[in-house]
Amino acid sequence: MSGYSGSEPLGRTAALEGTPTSARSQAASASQSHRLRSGGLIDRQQPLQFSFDGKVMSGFAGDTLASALVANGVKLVARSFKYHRPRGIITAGSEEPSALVEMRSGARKEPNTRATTQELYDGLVAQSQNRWPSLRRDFMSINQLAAPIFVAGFYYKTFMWPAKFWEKVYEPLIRRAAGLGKSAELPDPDHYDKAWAHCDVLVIGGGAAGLSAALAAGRAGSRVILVEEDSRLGGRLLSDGGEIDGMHAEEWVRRTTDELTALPNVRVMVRTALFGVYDGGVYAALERVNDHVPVPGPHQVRQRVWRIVAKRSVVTAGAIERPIVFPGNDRPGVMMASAVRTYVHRFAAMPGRKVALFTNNDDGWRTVEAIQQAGGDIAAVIDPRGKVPAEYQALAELSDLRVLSGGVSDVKGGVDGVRGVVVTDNNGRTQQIDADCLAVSGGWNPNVGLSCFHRGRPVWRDDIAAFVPGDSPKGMTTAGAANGEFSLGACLRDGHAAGAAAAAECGASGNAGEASEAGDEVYAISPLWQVKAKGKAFVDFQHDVTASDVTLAQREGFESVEHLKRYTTLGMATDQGKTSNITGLAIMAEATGRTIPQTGTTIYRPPYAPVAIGALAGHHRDENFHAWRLTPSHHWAAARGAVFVDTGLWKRAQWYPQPGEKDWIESVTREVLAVRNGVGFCDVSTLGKVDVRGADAGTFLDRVYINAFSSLAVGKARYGLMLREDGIVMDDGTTSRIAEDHYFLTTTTAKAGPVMAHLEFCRQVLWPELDVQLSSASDQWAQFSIAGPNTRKLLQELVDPSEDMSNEGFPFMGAREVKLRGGVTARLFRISFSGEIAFEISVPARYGAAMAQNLMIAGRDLGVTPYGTEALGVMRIEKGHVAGPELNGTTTADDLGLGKMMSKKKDFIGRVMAGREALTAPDRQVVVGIKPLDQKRRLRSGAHVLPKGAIPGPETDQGYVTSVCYSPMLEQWIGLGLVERGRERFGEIVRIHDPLRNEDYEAEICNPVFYDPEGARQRG
Amino acid sequence: MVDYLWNTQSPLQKALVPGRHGAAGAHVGVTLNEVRDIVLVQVMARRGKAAEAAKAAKKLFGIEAPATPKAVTGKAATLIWSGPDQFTVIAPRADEASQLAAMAQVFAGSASLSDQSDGRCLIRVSGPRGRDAIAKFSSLDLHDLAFPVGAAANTSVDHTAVNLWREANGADGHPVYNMLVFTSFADSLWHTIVDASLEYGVEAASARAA
Amino acid sequence: MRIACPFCGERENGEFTYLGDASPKRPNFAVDSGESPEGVEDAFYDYVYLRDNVAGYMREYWYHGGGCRSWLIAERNTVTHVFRSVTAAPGVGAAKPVQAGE
Amino acid sequence: MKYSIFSLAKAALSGHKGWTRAWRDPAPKSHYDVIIIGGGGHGLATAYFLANEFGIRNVAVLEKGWIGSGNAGRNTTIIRSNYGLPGNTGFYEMSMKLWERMEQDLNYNAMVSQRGIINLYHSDAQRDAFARRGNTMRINGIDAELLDAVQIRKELPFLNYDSPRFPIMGGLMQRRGGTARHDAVVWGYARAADQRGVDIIQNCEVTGFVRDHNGKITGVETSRGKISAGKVGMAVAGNTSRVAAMAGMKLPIESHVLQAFVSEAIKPLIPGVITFGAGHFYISQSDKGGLVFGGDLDGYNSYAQRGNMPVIEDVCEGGMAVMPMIGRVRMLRQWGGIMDMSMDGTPIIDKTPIDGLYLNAGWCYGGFKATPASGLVFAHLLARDEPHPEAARFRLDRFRRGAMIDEKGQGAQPNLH
Repeated sequence: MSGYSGSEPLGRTAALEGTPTSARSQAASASQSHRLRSGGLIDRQQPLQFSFDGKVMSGFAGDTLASALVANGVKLVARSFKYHRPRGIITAGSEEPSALVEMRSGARKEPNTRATTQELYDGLVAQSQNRWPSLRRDFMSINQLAAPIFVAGFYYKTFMWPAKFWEKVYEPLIRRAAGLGKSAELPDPDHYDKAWAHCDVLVIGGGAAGLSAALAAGRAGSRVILVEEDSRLGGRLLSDGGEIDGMHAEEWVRRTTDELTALPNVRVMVRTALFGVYDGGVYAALERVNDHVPVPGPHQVRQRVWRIVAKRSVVTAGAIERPIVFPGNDRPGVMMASAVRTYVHRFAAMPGRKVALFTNNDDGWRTVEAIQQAGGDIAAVIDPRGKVPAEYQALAELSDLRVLSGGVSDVKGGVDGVRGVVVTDNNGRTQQIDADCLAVSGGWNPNVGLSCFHRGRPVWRDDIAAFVPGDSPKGMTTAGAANGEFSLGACLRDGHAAGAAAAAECGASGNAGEASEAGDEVYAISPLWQVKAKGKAFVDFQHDVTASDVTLAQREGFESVEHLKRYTTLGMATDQGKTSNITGLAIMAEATGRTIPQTGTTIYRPPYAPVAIGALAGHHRDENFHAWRLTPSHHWAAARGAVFVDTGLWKRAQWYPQPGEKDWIESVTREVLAVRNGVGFCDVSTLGKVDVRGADAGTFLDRVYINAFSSLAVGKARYGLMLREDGIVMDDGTTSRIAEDHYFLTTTTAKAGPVMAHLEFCRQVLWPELDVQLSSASDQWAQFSIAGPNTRKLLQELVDPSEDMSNEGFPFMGAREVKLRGGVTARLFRISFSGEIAFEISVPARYGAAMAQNLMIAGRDLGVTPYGTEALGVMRIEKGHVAGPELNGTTTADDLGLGKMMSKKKDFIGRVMAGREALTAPDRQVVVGIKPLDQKRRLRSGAHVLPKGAIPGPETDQGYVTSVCYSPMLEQWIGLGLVERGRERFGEIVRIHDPLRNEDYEAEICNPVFYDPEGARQRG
Repeated sequence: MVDYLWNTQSPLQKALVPGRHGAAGAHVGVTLNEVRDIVLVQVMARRGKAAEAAKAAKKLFGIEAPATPKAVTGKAATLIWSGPDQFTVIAPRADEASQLAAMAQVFAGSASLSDQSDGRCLIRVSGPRGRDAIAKFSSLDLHDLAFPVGAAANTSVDHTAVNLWREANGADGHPVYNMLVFTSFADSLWHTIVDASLEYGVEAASARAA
Repeated sequence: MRIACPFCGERENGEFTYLGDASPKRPNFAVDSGESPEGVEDAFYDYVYLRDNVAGYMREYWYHGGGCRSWLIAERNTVTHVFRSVTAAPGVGAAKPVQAGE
Repeated sequence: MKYSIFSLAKAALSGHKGWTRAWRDPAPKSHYDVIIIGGGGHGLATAYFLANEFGIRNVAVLEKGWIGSGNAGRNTTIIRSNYGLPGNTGFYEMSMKLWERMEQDLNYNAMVSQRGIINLYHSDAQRDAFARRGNTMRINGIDAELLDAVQIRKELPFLNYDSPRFPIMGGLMQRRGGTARHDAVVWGYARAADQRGVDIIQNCEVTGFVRDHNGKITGVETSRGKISAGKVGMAVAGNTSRVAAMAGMKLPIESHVLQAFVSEAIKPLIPGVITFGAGHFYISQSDKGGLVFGGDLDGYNSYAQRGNMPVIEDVCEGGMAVMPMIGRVRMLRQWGGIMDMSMDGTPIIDKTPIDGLYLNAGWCYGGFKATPASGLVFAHLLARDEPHPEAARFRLDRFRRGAMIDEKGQGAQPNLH
């Protein structure tokens, strides 16, 4: 197309900038057929190359992808969701419903990016999406032939026969056809992080009202944050110009920006879109740190999510111009009037040479001036109101403007855009007007979304035929166009007042100064939602929802706006209906004979604009998914080649493989045998440790444990079991008495946190009269379990010779401080999980690595062996000690065979509820031992227990295997299980049924204590 | 008979790599220090004995124990509020046994003490961009007005409890923040702090408390 | 959501753990007091399981475990999430309550 | 009008002017044999089964807003029957069987899609718990497979198998699990119930109960006047306590908010439903192309139907841990539903101590998948005055007796279930 080559005498007479000089930028300009020769907020000294669908084009720094495409005369940029109709650029902002492209490639491929918000950079690569094989020739557009069938909700009415076909045939087809862009299929290589910011006043949106609000609040002395989603401040001022305080709007923006950035108490954040409003004044915003460059630099993030805590917020997010529904309103080249002005004025790019304007309000008329100033022609102005607004009469006469009173009833053209506009005037006569661009304005919708995120309902205002904010979230006010104030003067005053008030409410006492001044242009509108004529007229451009879909939904009873939305998918596309919701409900209101406020809006939901999932995860990825915890001997164990596992947050050594061992079972078996026949040690520092102090510490523990602790002698340890208040076992562990008023309590690794919170609850809420102080000592101590017949020998090496380590001097369940050789004092507890003579020894964490080293030295001649959690697990199963799999949150003390521990003499947490009938029923599943009859057979956890020979079914399912191991002592696989009436069934042969793993075999139920049932070894 | 050596090991043994990391350039944005060899004792007033405990603190350290989230420095120790009727005493480790004994004696009857010298790791964050780095992992408002020198807070980082307080500005005139983190979490949180600081340029080091 | 801890000031709710309704009181129960086991079980059943679950202001327990480790009692509106008050549990710190129990 | 491709084509000729209301908009009658409070999936399904299975057609469903406006319209559309405890296993499998014939029963395409659901495991302990559950399923005749990482990789190659923290070791797969179009389920039951004579009355809020001198409930007060009834059934999950309070009842239930999220529509990426085992994250992809995902409860009592930031972050962290290629896909919408959290994580379907009042509640976040079975067993209870065998364990008195059905073993703390 001819377009605007540099030679043609076009371009604003009063150019804002000088003409380009460098050769490269001249070449660039030449290729940009629709670029004005001068003007615009672009840097012609910085030409940028980019490609769209493989075609290389150029633009300038300051362009968006959309403005660059406009400048290059590109009209067709996308295909619609359902009918694959050709679509162009409709808006110039984040409300864009149509111009979605696939950005970048490979692992950085990014679907559904709005060309209207993507800043241009050198080397930008974009593709159109949802078309095959090409954008111009899209095979899927045959869908349009089936359009008569593809009405709203059609799929609910068909695809039902034959039933099997849904998954096999229909759905795969539908799925393939649906969706828009393609997501990357490789891990996102970019980094993200999140940060916190705090302020008194958060100003959301940096247009006239926002700048005015931020300035007032800033001058008053409050802490202000101003966020703007665009790459620069100014909002509509960058597109519509105007005069403020006697200066050009762009100059005012420049000065205001300078003053704001100079204020130490004001923080200005551009490229930062506010997307959520949460409780307690927490706001969420996305900063696009590096989306305007090809790849983030070293140590740089791509995007950053901000959580902004603000005492007050002022929403100055402006308004969104709304389309009018008429046949062909989706043709490439049909554009919102405000967008046309933005491309012409801000980007010096002409959407068309002959522009027709269709408006039902005065504001749309600004477009006439904008186009004429840029040297374009106004083909005609179509205004259903039938008369030229007073402000524009002079202009209309001067340029003897063709003004038609009526509406657009069709748009002629093809994939390359608009060629003509058919107008039906108010007397029903139709005529066609030659035009290559149609600018449309149906009026403005204040941006009420943010103010409705707490489910507040907006309020209808007849004078502007639009909704304005109703009851906003606590601490939020709205000003300017977002508040329905459409004149520049009013925006400045309203913003200033809101900013000053918010600052004052935060206690700022400074002088907010005076509001800047500008004219109060008239905004008159007579609502026009739809021009009824033959042909597809679109309400939701992205989801292809037409006016007739809305009326069909009404006929079928989907009259509630929420039903309308869900039945037609109106407003559910990636723009969340920013340009379609209000229009859709207006058409529904007319169809049902209700008013628009009666019809109401759907619920506004965050995020205001879509947010990358990677940004919301931030730094918490891969190894940083969650924090991790290391034991004091971690690095020592790592150096010995231990195999670690993440359990909860802890990294724990599972076993220490040795050269030549073929699998973990071999390593673990070696470790177990080393302990049973000699001595070994294991880092058990992960156990929760709590110092319980105070005069009433004993009484306190009597109430939290089912057994007594006030009776425990100083220097002794005791195994304790605690219940939840509902009578189910919560946790277990040994607790020892260090002094009259000091107990040292241990918990399982998994429950350390919850138990501490529970103990504090008991102390602070249930029994505040008790003198008890609690402190977590979990990280203070490196704790090792030393076990095996040679334990005493090893310890005699390590402890000071003055310590009596004999069976009498340090009896079973003894607990006291001992001096170690080399001058360190340790806490020593004679308790056994393994069933061998065993001690747990604690030293301050700083000595953890040294302790592991010294245990190796002390036990060198005894063949001391470090062992991991697997060997620990094997030995506890051999001894029938319960652990996590048995303490599963549904078992009682009696289920675990510990019922006898329950004191009859006192109240304790869980005592009463534990007595309920179903928790004391004789047929409960209780802990037993399980041995496969075939000694070669590997027993597996999760296998179920049935009576011998029983047919599997709910009524024969009597329990399951909870924990298993290969027992080196019994030389076969053994396990613990929870089995109905188990304790009465020792010796019974049962069926082990494991259909998941195709295993079925017989086993014997036995005493859970497989090894040394008399417990002679641990006492010896 | 061999004699046993009891070398101590820092929880940052592997994590802390001394020197410069992250963004190159003339200026270091964030300075990170591990402060080693401290004595750390949690002091919890006994039931109904808050006043006595405060008196005892005054006697031993010559200052009022903090009753609100603050850090106060007295004779040979800094007292950091760590909860209602409790505070943490932190001092450079000299003669540890007698340091602990002195406290045990003074607070006998009025407070329970819990030695946490090995339970916590002290990390100091300073430099011109220190506050910006902290803003990435802490939800606290560290603005001068909200968190002046001497302010303290018990808070969470990466879902784990941290005591954070601000001491006098550094020689460079920038704020200095101290973070007490649980020993077992130190390796993890150190990485978090470094990651948050890389874009500003980091200088990492380790030193004895003084 | 932000919670104003009476000791630490306003903090992110991530620092707190929620327990629930603070209205039910744990029955004081003395062994061998002659109370019918049935009656005692009924009382505990009510305490452990039954909730008013009000839509509106509710007294509830929050634990500032990621902060000063105090158990707090908040009045919060379950419809708007607005807090009316946050106070300390009776046995916070070294406080000596006038009467025993909750 | 019967729905089919033919009726659709026929209607197309007349520009679809011929379609009539999918369900009538009747004024409330003065009396019904049964009144169901709550026009969600469960209430409408109950009405459908009352009319279809038990021949009780003088039934009204009272909905305070628009039907499906509660959790039926704000869930993540997952259907499955992979439960492990007696009581749940049989009930949810009965529901799955009803899903499998729903469209033919209702003559409505609810897009029931059995693309499979897999629960990933990342530790031996988790594998053992899944093995126990999977075997329970198999013993009850339900399909279940325990897959190792190699097998899963063949089907879901894009997952992050080698995560440095919680690598994927395997998963429990139920191939008959999947999703259904939640709104369509509501509309399908509404249309089918309406065709069988049930009155569906929208914008009709129950404000109180009418009782006779014996205290028996004989009707309800509503925003559209008093309506008498032989029996009144509550199916108002999320608001159960509020309605029960009108009858002076206190229940073992708390209301909690559960958030859900959907991404922008993208081309097919994920075949079925995937749940991450080392964090709070599960995900599927809708036929429209949006990734539908969710996580844990916000954790405090709430009636607000909206959530807060920490859970959004937690969920997305889980997403990036298990499938880091969705990093650049954008979250489009977030919303919250009010879960009727019972004290053991399991529903309550029973007569109440009050004569004439019947309870269907405590669905926690399992309500959607239960919709058809819940309707059938509640209809059974209302029609026969005795529990359906498959719901015999969902009694109200189980808490007092100590017969909780606690799949997660968390006890009487709803926010942990």
